[in-house]
Amino acid sequence: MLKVHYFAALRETLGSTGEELNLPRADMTVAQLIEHLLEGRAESWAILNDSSQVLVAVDQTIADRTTSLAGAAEVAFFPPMTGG
Amino acid sequence: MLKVHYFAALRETLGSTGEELNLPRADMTVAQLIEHLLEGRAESWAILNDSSQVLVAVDQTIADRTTSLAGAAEVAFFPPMTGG
Amino acid sequence: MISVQEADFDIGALYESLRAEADNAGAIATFTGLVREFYEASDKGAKPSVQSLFLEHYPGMTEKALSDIVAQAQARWDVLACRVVHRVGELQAKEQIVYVGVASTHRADAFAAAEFIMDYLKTRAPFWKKQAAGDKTQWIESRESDELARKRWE
Amino acid sequence: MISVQEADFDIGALYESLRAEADNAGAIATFTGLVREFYEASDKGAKPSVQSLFLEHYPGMTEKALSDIVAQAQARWDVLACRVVHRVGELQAKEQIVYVGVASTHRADAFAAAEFIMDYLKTRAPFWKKQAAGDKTQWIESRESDELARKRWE
Repeated sequence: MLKVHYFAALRETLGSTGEELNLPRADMTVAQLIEHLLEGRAESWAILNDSSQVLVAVDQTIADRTTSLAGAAEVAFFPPMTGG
Repeated sequence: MLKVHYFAALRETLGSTGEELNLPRADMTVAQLIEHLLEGRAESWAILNDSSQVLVAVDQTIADRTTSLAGAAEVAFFPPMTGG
Repeated sequence: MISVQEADFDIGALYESLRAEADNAGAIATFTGLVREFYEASDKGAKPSVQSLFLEHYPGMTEKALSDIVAQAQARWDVLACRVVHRVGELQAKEQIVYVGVASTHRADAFAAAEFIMDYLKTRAPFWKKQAAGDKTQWIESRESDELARKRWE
Repeated sequence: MISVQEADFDIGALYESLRAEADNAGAIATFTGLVREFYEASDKGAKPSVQSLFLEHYPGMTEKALSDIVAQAQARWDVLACRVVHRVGELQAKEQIVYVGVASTHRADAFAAAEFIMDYLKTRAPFWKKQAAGDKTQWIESRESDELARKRWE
């Protein structure tokens, strides 16, 4: 079971704070997870592919679209940070 | 009448906090003032010529050996600063 | 050493705790970030007054990201003691948002480590600001200048 | 804004006065210098414990030099408010010596102006330190690294 989180403006765009899902394969990459998430969903979800607008963290560490999800418990998608 | 000050380690080396004197000429440079001060004094005073060890300020502004003393009221000699 | 909290913080107390912890420190550099009344939009002419900011974060990852940033600073510079405090939730105009304090033997290390931590915090710690001005709310966009500020440390 | 004094200073009060003066500040960077217990000599192996420092200065020129340094910083960066406090006379180990605080719109300006002021203060303001360790007193020698730190702003 993989936990997926959406934060900030992206959370509002997608209308979801997150979801739990079983991956079809354990060794998927982030890019393959995105492809899986997009299936049958509204066009707005395609923003997950835009790495300039949507960053990704795997198990709370910044990752990229090629990062493997093997063994991962948690993935998060969010806009560039604006703290401080 | 020109006031001359000596500060910190230089004050201790020279054994003087300062002096007041009338310049032989009003338009002397700092180098000429030093030459004037050295006349008939102990060898230790020659340190005033060493611009790496002794800095000079004319009217409370950092100057150098070529600065003119025309109109100046105050000259100070001191080691490199070590505040902060 | 690192705190993510809703409550405000006390600059004097944070400074004294750095001073007490840092044996033989010669230098303490600090940074405090405040909510500006005229935010991003003001920089482009219009001046909507910012009443408040909402700071969203990613619980768990924020602390982890800040710890990683501090560890990087400790590896690069002489850091005798360090404090990072970041607030979350709703903040009013002029309130304090973030504090970074670094005690070091010499000033160059204290300044560099504090600025490094801020530059990484801005672009690598999962916080997001939404501003409220009048009846409008708006997510603040990331600044390219912040990413450039971070990159100069690479 | 600039003070040369024997008395100690209160970091919290200085910070709050910057915050009160600086309209719409987003960033406050501060620096505090402290008397290290193991001073110059410690850097070369021997470790005489420093009991105290005596800070001599050139009254009149100190204030003038500090004002000039602050004016240069204001000309180069967005400085909304600034405080410089430098103590003189006898100071014990671990006491505070110097404070620089700068409020600005953005953090890069606050950090740069504060570090600039410290680098110039170290090498261009007429203060001299004499340390007392055991029964020996010794004038502290200027560091070439301080002059290099100042020169990088030219």
